[in-house]
Amino acid sequence: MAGRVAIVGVGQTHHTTRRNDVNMAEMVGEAVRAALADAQLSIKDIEAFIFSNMEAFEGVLLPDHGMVAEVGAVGKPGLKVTGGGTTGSEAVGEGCHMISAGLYDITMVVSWQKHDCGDATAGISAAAVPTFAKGMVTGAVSEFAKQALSYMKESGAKEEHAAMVRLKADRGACRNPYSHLKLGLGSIDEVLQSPYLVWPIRLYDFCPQSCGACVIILASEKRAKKIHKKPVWVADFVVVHQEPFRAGSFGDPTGTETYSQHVACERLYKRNGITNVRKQVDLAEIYEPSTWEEMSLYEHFYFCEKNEGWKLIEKGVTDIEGDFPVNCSGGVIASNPIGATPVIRIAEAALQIRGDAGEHQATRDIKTAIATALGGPNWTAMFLLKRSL
Amino acid sequence: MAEGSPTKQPERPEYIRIKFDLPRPYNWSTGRYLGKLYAEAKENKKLVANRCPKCKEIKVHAPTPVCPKCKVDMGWDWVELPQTGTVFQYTYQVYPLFDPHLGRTFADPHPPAIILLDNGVFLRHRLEETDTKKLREGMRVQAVWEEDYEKRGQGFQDILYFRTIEE
Amino acid sequence: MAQRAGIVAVAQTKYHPNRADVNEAELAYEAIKQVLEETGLTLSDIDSVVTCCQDAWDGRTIASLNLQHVVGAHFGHEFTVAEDGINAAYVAMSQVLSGDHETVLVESHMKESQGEKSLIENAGFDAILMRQLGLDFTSAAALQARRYMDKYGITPEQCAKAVVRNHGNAKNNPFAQGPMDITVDDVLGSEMLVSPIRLLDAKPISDGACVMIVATEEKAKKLARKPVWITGVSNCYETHYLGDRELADCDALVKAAMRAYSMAGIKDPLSEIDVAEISTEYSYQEPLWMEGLGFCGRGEGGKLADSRSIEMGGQLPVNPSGGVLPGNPNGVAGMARIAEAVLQLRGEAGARQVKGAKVGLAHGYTGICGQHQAVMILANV
Amino acid sequence: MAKVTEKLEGMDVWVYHGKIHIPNTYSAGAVGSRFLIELRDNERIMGTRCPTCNLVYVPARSVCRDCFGQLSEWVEVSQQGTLLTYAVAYQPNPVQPLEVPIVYGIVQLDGADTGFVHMLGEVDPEQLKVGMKVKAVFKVKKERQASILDIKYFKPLRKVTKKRVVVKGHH
Repeated sequence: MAGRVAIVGVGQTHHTTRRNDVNMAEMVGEAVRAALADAQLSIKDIEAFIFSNMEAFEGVLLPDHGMVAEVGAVGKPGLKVTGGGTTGSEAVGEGCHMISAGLYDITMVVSWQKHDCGDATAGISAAAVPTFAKGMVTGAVSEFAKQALSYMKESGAKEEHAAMVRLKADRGACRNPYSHLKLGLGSIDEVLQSPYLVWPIRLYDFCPQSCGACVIILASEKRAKKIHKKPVWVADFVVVHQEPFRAGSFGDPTGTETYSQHVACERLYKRNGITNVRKQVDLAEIYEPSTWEEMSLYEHFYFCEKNEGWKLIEKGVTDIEGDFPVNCSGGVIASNPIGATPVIRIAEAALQIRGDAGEHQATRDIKTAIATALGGPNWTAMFLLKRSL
Repeated sequence: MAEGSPTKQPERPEYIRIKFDLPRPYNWSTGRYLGKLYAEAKENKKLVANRCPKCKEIKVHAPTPVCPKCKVDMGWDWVELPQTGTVFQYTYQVYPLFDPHLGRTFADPHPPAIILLDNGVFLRHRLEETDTKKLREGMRVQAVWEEDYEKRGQGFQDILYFRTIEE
Repeated sequence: MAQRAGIVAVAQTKYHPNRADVNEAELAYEAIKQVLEETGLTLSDIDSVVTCCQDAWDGRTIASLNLQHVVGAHFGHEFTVAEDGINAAYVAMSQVLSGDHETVLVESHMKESQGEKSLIENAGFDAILMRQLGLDFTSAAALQARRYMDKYGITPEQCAKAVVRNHGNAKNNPFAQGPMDITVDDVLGSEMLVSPIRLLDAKPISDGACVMIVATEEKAKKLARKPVWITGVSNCYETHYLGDRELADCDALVKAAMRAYSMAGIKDPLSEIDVAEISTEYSYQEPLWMEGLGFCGRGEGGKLADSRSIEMGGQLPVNPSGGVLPGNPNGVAGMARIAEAVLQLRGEAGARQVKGAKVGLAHGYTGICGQHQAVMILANV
Repeated sequence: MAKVTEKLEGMDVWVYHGKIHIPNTYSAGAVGSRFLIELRDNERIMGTRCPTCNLVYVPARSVCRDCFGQLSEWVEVSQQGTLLTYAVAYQPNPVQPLEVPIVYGIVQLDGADTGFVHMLGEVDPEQLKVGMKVKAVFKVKKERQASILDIKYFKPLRKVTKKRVVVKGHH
């Protein structure tokens, strides 16, 4: 990246099932004010706004236009990006590009989703155009059910391992004031009680629909050091789209096709001299819509060998206390305001690097982190964040 | 979706919510490529797809002007697909979902499945068999067409479902 | 800016009231093929794609799924801007200048014919305070037109003249949708949609796509017959609730224009700009946007619309292409303005060419009464 | 039932007549709810005032457009005001099924610094003029549901048409 860019402020709302006490604009305004407080900046310092949200879920046209006053963007430049689950990553990417292109010194990424405005499953099903996909897509759940089936068959993972992923997420979520689902689960059996949505995906295996917002303030190198004593540098990022697998949506059961995750890792790791991600990166916040997906993503991002994702879970390697903590925040299966979810991953990774994650701060020291996102038919976004460049 | 634990709220002020419930009509066009699949299905009860001149891969969902993987123009090279295959993977809905294209909750009794056609092409469709106990991967199936010419003209939906066949 | 971003190639489909013969991918591909043929590039040479479409207009969640294959997004980088097409070009420029990408394909498409325009637009109004009233872009524009025309004495005749001039220019534009032989009286006699906006005061339903390739300065010099440089660009939001805005003014456009002019080093737009393509979906917007762009003083847009200086051969020809009024889809309109300005600056505008044009302006807006404005300055030297 | 798909003349292309129908419900939030409830229960039009910019926003808003300050000072404003602009729609409207012509207007109520976007009624479109005085007409109580439509429309104030006759000693 030409000019170097740092995260100097992050703000989130308390993600939850329903927010009747605020309209959509006011909810987003909460995260804006939280980020400004974190960066000790005033709204006047923000030069441009990048909005991220999947407007189909709320059924609103140009939703950024409706919140300009509540976000403080009146009379200011900006624009909105949209897309699949990786929309938030694109917004942070564009926020960085506007700075490294020399257009602005301080940009604000405003991301949100207010799922209580509509039915999220219906919103996802509307991605299948009836001219050729009528009756094919039955919501994200069944797509991830197929992925779980393949992973179970290939890797030998058991439903108990999926339950362990939820227990790990719940431990993080209960120590993260902003997370949505704080279930306080005690045992694997408790998780195995939850009913199947689409076999083998249980209710507790899957992400919720959350109302929430997340805001990140980005600054040029020149301004970053003056604004925050602990800027977190956006060392690099990559976004990779992908044609749907021939026989799956979020996994290739034929085992013959390349995953966008592999392509993203190859580009990002190679450009930044990462030969062993477990040694050269300290922590990851990954975008896992289901417990099963977290285990297979460990393998796709080369955190471990193929078919051994579930072993990392079993051994607690990726716990908050582990030597490669993943999703200390509770992750996506604990909170999922989909337009903001990729930005939350980046914000949480930045808090870990700054050591400001409070109760869910990883035990070991975090100098380098990866934040990812997943969207569309298995698209991938990956951000590499560092304490110092 | 998992609901958060309901915390007991103090006497809450009344919050107003405004509802909008109007359907948005759309006239989606199939375009020429998917239109060719529609024509063959309607006229000849055949399922066709186009093939990339470079990688020779058949693009059934849906036929397109450009091969997504080779990023080259597909030209106009059509292949008829076999009507029999094996169930590669199936799933079933445990609870009904709100269908945005119908505007109401709907659970398709016919299990959605990925069918490996005999020429190696993976087709996403539905199975006739609704008793999940009788479903297993690898079983042989065959396309069942809508016989009424007037009712055909909906592309993939001209095949009602795939019926289990004993071989 | 040390380095400059160049526009290497542009292409437009012929705008049309109902392209039911193609789906979104085929519509966009018509234009994409042209820019690939012109530059000799293939989709594999593109290293980033910025599309511009909206879920509500395409009737599909993640609307860009419709065209992943025709923009060559497989294992590539693509994302979607949900504003007017001019902003997608602005994003492409930032990608190029950041050093992350060298050759960016920028696409925008919209098939207004496939949806119910008024119902989709109504979803853009504040759900608690405005949406239930049943407002859409035309009725909101009528509120702005009345306020502006009443405050500054802009006459319906002056607005009608803008329609006649645009349709006249459009006759020389092979991409134009439906230029008509019309007079001011035809416009003033046409059916009243929402007073004071009559049928011919408003653009018709339109389908179309516009595509361009933006590249680094070095790459642009290699790829383009005559690269056109983006020398200034900015955009700006105004507040949303119509009652909070002085509708007779367009603050967002004033601010966006000032920032773009300062980037491009322009002090007096009327004399330093050789050709301007501005987005007007309703006739009153031509005088109003010209005031916002600083082509004249506040309230003098009507006089300028009357004068010869913005006609072909005048001091600053406005909309030699005929602009949006003869028919442009609202998400594509701003990018089509860039495409037309680029053709002017490359001397390839045929019968609508403004002789010796060196500096061009393209303008696009999004939303209710132009709540989001964007201005781009282009130069061929 | 109309055919779902329809073939175009002379080409192998079909058009699918479909729809997207997802009901949506939007929360008005604390400030919005209080404003709408005041309409429903008390026929009062409330605004919020920004002490820094000395601006009264009507309808009540939670954030000031100019200084980004959060507004907490509630103000009741008059039900009468000045017409800033108007528009007369001659097309029927799917969202709000009133008879055409539907007259829209923006009214600056006395005591407010911003315009109130609504509809006008009991008015001949020809007589509309920017600057004329109008006042709110509420629906009857049982028809009101805490919605912006609890105000039926704004109607012109009847000016005294005859010259006022002043009788000595009376005004």
